Amino acid sequence: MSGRRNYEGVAENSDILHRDMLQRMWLIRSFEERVIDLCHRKQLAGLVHVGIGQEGVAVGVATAMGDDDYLYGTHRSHGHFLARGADPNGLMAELAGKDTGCCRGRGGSMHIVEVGRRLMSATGIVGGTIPLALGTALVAREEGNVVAVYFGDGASNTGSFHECLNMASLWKLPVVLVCENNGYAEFTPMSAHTVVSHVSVHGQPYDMASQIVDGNDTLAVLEAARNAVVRARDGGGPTIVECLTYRLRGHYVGDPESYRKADEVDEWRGKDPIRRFTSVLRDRGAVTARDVRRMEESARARVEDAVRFMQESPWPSSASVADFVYA
Amino acid sequence: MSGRRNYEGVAENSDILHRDMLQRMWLIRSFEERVIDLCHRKQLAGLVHVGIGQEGVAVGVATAMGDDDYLYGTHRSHGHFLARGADPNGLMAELAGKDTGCCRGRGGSMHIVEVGRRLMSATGIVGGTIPLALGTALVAREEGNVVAVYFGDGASNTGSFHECLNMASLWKLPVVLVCENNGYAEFTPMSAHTVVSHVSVHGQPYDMASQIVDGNDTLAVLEAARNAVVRARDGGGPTIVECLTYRLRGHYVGDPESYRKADEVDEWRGKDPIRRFTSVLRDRGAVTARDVRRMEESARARVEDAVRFMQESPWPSSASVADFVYA
Amino acid sequence: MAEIRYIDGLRQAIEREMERDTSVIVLGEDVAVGGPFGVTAGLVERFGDRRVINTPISEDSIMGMATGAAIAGRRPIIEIMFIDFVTLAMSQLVNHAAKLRYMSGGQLSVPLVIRLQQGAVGGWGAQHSQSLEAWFQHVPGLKMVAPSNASDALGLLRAAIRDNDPVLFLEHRGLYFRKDEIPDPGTVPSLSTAKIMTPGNDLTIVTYSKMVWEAVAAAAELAQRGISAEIIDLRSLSPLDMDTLVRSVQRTHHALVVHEAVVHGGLGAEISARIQETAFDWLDAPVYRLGAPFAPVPASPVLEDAFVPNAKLIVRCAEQMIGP
Amino acid sequence: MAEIRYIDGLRQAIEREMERDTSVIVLGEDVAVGGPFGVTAGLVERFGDRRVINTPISEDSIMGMATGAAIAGRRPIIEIMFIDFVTLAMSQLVNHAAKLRYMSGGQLSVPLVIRLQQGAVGGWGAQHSQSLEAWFQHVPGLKMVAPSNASDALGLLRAAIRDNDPVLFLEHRGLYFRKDEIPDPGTVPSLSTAKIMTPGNDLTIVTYSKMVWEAVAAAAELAQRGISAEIIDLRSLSPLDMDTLVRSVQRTHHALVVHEAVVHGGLGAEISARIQETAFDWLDAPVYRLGAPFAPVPASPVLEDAFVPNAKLIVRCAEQMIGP
Ligand SMILES: Cc1ncc(C[n+]2csc(CCOP(=O)(O)OP(=O)(O)O)c2C)c(N)n1
Ligand SMILES: Cc1ncc(C[n+]2csc(CCOP(=O)(O)OP(=O)(O)O)c2C)c(N)n1
Ligand SMILES: [Mg+2]
Ligand SMILES: [Mg+2]
Repeated sequence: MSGRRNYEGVAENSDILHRDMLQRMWLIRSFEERVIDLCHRKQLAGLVHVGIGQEGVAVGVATAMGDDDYLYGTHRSHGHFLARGADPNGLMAELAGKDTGCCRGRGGSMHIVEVGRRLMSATGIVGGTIPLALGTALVAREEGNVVAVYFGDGASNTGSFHECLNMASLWKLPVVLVCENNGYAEFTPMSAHTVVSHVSVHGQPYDMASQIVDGNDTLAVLEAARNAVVRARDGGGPTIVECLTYRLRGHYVGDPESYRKADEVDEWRGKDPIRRFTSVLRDRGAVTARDVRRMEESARARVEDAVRFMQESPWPSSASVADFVYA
Repeated sequence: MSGRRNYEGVAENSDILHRDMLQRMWLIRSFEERVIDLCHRKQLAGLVHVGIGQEGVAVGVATAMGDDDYLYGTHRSHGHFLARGADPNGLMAELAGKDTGCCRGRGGSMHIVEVGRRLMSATGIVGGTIPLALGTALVAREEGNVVAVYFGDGASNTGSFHECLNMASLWKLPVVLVCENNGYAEFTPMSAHTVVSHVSVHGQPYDMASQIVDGNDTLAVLEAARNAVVRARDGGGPTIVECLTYRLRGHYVGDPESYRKADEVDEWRGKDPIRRFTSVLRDRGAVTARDVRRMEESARARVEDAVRFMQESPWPSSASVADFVYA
Repeated sequence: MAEIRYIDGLRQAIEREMERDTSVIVLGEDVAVGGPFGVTAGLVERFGDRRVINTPISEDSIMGMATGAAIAGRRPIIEIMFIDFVTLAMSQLVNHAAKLRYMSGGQLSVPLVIRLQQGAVGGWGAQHSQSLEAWFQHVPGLKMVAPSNASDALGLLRAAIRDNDPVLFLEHRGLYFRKDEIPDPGTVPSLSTAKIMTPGNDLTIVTYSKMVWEAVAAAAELAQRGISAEIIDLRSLSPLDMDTLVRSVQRTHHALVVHEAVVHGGLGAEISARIQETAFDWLDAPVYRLGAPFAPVPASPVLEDAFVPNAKLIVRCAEQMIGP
Repeated sequence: MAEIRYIDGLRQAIEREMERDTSVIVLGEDVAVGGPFGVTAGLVERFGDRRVINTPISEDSIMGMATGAAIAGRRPIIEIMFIDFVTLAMSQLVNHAAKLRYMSGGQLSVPLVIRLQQGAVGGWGAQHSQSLEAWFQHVPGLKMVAPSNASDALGLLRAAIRDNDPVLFLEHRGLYFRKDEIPDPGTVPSLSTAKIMTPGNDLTIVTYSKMVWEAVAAAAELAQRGISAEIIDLRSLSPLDMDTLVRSVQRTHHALVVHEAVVHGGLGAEISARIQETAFDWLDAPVYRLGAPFAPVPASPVLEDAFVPNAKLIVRCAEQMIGP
C-alpha cells in the first residue's frame, strides 16, 4: 500500500484493482480515526479537518488518474493525498509538526504537499487551489497530463471558482474539477448558502461538461473521474465531477456539531462508502470477509507505523524557523 | 432638464415622457462630446471614459426608476448619472477637479456621487459597485425601494459578480443588474474573454429572471427595466437586464483603438440610439425636426452653462487636501 | 465588578448596541450559529435574519455589501473570521469602504465595523495565524483597534459600532477565553486612547493585543531585576495616541515596541520612527522592536513557539537596552 | 550607449528573457494588444498565445494561475495593470505565492514576477494612483523592486525574471516615457542592491522610483545653498540594502527618506526605524520622512500637486535638518 502505484497491465475493473481501492479506503479511514484520537490526546496540534465518510471520492478520483497527473486538495485533504499514494509516515509527522513531516513541519494539516507524487498542495483558503490547478494545467497540457482539483459546496460561492470556470472553458484546460458536495460549508447547510440545487449547474453557462455522481459509490466516482480524465487528456477541456457525499464527523476535530441532527448523521452512516464498496466486492466474490478483516488490520498496522515514526521523529530546530522562506 | 424629474401624472408611454427622454439623451451626448473636446484642450484631466452610443441604456433605465430608488454606476457613468438628473454643473466641475464639483474635486470622472439624487457612486474598480448595490438593497427592501447597478460584459468575469448573483438570489434582493454589453472589455472582445454568448446566462444557475434587449432601442430598454423594477419592488427579487450596445468612441479618451475595425464602428454608428429613437418619435408624430433641433441646441446650451460654471469655479485649496478623510 | 470572558465582552457589545440602535446589523459566514468561536451565538434568534445575515463564502462581496448598507444608513458589523481571509476583501475595504467619504467630498459616511480574528496560536499554520495590522494603518480612511482584555473588548467594540468611520476590530484568538473585570455598563470609552497598564520609569514598552500580557509578565520579572518598565497598551492602532507614548518616553528615555507581527514593516516601524522624530533628544538608546522573524507562521508547535515573541525575550531585550 | 524609454526597457527585458528561456510566459488583462501603455505590444505575435495569455478580468485567479504555473516549472510574468487592483489578488499573492515554498518545507519554488504600475499622475483619482509597496515589504516570501530609470527597468526586470522567488515589480506610470541610457545588454544586475545616484556629505536622502528625480533636482538646488546631499536610489524595496544606507548615514549623520506613498506606515517607517537601530550614535538629527499626507489620492490636479512630495519640499526639509 505504499510506493508508486502502477496500474499498467491491471485490467480496468479487475478485482485486483478494486481490492487495492478498498485497501486504500481503509488506510484513509484508519489514518483519520487515529488522527482524531491523537488530537484528543494532544499529540497533534493545529486545526484539523477529517474526511471520514468521503473516502469513496478520494479513492475513486485517485484511481482514475495517471502517475504523472497533478492533484490539488483543500483544507480536508489527508484522504485525497493518501489515496494517491502519499507516504503516511510523512503525513502523520507533518500533522505533528515534526522535522520529518512531508513539509518539514512548516505546513500542517491544511498545507500538505508531496511534490514527488505530484500532490501539489492543499490549502486553508476555501477555493484557493482552483486557480493554482488552472495554472498547472497550462503546463500539463503541454505534457499530455491532467490536473485534478478538489473543492466543496461552500467553495462554489467564492468568486474565484467562477473566474476559473470561465478561464478553464475559455482555454479548454485539462482540468478535472472535483466537487465534494457534502451539503455543508462549515456549519451552514447548502440551502442556506445558495439557491442552487447542484454545484455542477454552475458549469452550464460555459457549456462545461459535468456529471453528478453518488460520492459514496466508489465505482461510480471512478467511472465519472475516468471520463473526465480522458476528456481532459484528449483536449476536450474541463469537467465538473460533482460527488454527493457527507462528512460523518464534525467540520473540524472538536466541532460540537450543534448545527445538524443526529438522525441525519445516522442516515448517512448507513451509506458509509467503505461498507458499500465492501458489499459490492463481496457480492461479486472479489473479497471474502477475511480479506476485509485483513485489509482493515493491515491499514491499522500501517497507521501505527506512521504514528511510531511520527513519535520517534525529531522536532525541527527552533533556529530553523526562518528557513525555506526564499530560494 | 434639471431639478427633480417627477413622472407622476405623466402617462407611461406618453409623448411628453418620450420627448423628455430624448432630451436627456441629447444632454448626455452633448456633455460627453464636450468632455472629449475639453480633454483634448487639457482643460480636463484624469482617466475619462465616455459612453457615447450607449445613451439609450442610461435613459431607458433611469426613466424606469422611482425618485427614491438608488443607482450605482461604473467607470463610465456620466450618462448614467445625467440620465437620472445629476446636475451637469457639478459633474463638469468634478471632472475638472474644481471645488464646486459634486465631490468637491476629490472624486473625478470615475468616482462621481450625488447622494441627493441617490446616485450612490461610480467606481474605478470593474464590478466594484455590484456588492455595494446589494448592501444598499438590504436597506431599500425595508423602504420599498429598488437599487439599480450597471456593469459591463468585462465585469461578468469578475468573481464578485458571481458572488453577488448568488447572494441577490438567495435573499431575493430588490436589485436590477443592468449589463451594458458593449462587446469589449477595454481592448479585448467578448469572444476572447469568455465562451459565454450572453452575460445574462450567468443568472440561469440561480433561476434569476433575465432579459436580453437591444440596448440601442431606448424604449425596449425602458420596458425591460420597468419589468425588472416592478419585480424587485414587488418582492420578486433580482433581474439581469442585458442591454446589447456598443461604445462608439474608444475605451478611454485618448484610446488609439488599434483593436477594432473602422467597419465595425461604422456599422454601429448606423444604429446610433439617438438617431433611432428620434425616428421612432418622428414617425409617430411625437416630435418634429424642429423640436429635435431645439433639443440638441438646448442640450448644447446647457452643457455650455456647465462648462462656464466649471471654468469660473475656484480650485479646492491645497490646504484642504486631507479633508473628508474621517467624519 | 463582574468578571467576563473576552468573547463575552464581544457578544455583549454587539447585543447592547443592537438593542440600542436598530440600524446595527451583523453579516458574516456562519454568524447564525455563532461562528467558529460562538461570538455571535444567539443573535439571529433574538434579532432575526434581516439583522443577522449568515453569508456564503464571498469575502470581497460581503465587505462591499456591508459598505453599501453603511452608506445607506445602516451600521454593519461584518465578521471576516480569520484576518487571513481579509486578503480576499481588500479591494472593497481599501478601494471603497476606506475612500468613499473622501471620494464623495464628504457626501457619504461609512459607519462600519470589520471584526477580524488573528494571532499565532495552536499551530493553525501560515494561512490562519497572520498578523496583518500594519497594512491597515497605511490606509487613510480606516481606523483600527485591538483590545487586550475583556473590558476593552466590550468597551471598544461598542465605541467602534458608534463611530462613523470604518473601524477594523482586531480580536486575538489567544485571548478569547481570558477573563477580566468589566466596568460600569454605562461607559463607552474613547476609541483612540492608549492606556498605561503598568507605570514605570526606566523603559517604555509599547504593545497591544495579546503581547500586553507578555509585557506585563516581563515587567514583573524586570522589577525583580531592578528595572522599572512602563507598559503602554496602545488599544488604538490607527490613529496612534502619540501623546501618551511620547510623554512616557520623555520620562523613561527608552522605548521598546513589541508585537506579534513580523518585525519588518510592522506597526513597530511606524511607532519607532514617530518616537524618534518627536522625542529624539530624550532617547538614551535607539527604539528597539520585538516581533516575529521574517517568515510565514509555521505550523509546528516548536517552531510557532520560536516564532512568537514572549516575556523572556522582552526581559532580555530590556536588559540589553538599559545595560547592567 | 543607446537611449531608450523606460517602457522600452520593460519590453526589451521581457522579450530577451522570453527568447532566452521558453519557460517564461506572460499573463494579464489586455496583454495581447500591449495593455494600456503598450508594454507587451507585439509579444503575442512573436511568442504565440500559449506564452502570452490574454486573461479576463479575474485578478485573484490570474495570480493563482501564475503561481500554479510557477510551481510546475514556468516563469510567469503577470501584469496587474494598476497596483490598486492587486487588492483583488492579495489572497493568492500573500497566502499562496509568498508562502508555498515555506509551507512545503522547500519542496515548491515560485519563480514569479508580478508587474504593477503605480503612482499619482494626471488626476486619475483614488483608485488608480495608490502606492501600496509598504504592504508587501511586510510579507515574508516576497521580494520587491522599483526601478527609477530605463536602465534599471531593463536590468532589474531581467533579474526578477531569473529569480526563483516571487518578485513584485513596481513601475511608475510617470516614468514610462522617460529616456535613459542603457548599459551593455549582456549584464544583468543584482536584484537587491541600492545605488548611490549623487554622492554627498551632509545628508543622505533615501528614495526610489519617481521620487529619485525629485531628490536629484533637490540635491542640485541644495548644492547651490551649500548643502551636499547624497542620493540613494534603493531600487530593491525588499530586501533593503541596509549596508549601503548605513554606510552613507555614518558619513552624513543625517537621513531623510522620501517616497510618494502616504508617510504613515510607509516604507519610510521601516527605513527610519532600521537606520536609528543600527546607526543611532551617528545621527545628528532624527531620521525624517517625506511622503503623502494621510488621505486617499485626490483627483483634482491642484490637490494631487499638494499631495505628491516634490523637490521644493525636499529642499525645505533638508535645510531644516541641517540648520542654517
Ligand atoms: C476564503 C475562506 N473563507 C472562509 C474560510 C473558513 N472556512 C473553512 S472551511 C469552510 C467551509 C468550506 O465548505 P466546503 O467548501 O463545502 O468544504 P467542506 O468543509 O465541506 O469540505 C469555511 C467557511 C476559509 N478557510 N477560507
Ligand atoms: C478590477 C479591475 N481590473 C481591471 C481594471 C481595468 N479596466 C478598466 S475598464 C476595464 C474593462 C471593463 O469592461 P466592461 O466591464 O465591459 O466595461 P466597459 O468598459 O466596456 O464599459 C478594465 C479591464 C479595473 N478598472 N478594475
Ligand atoms: Mg461542504
Ligand atoms: Mg464592455
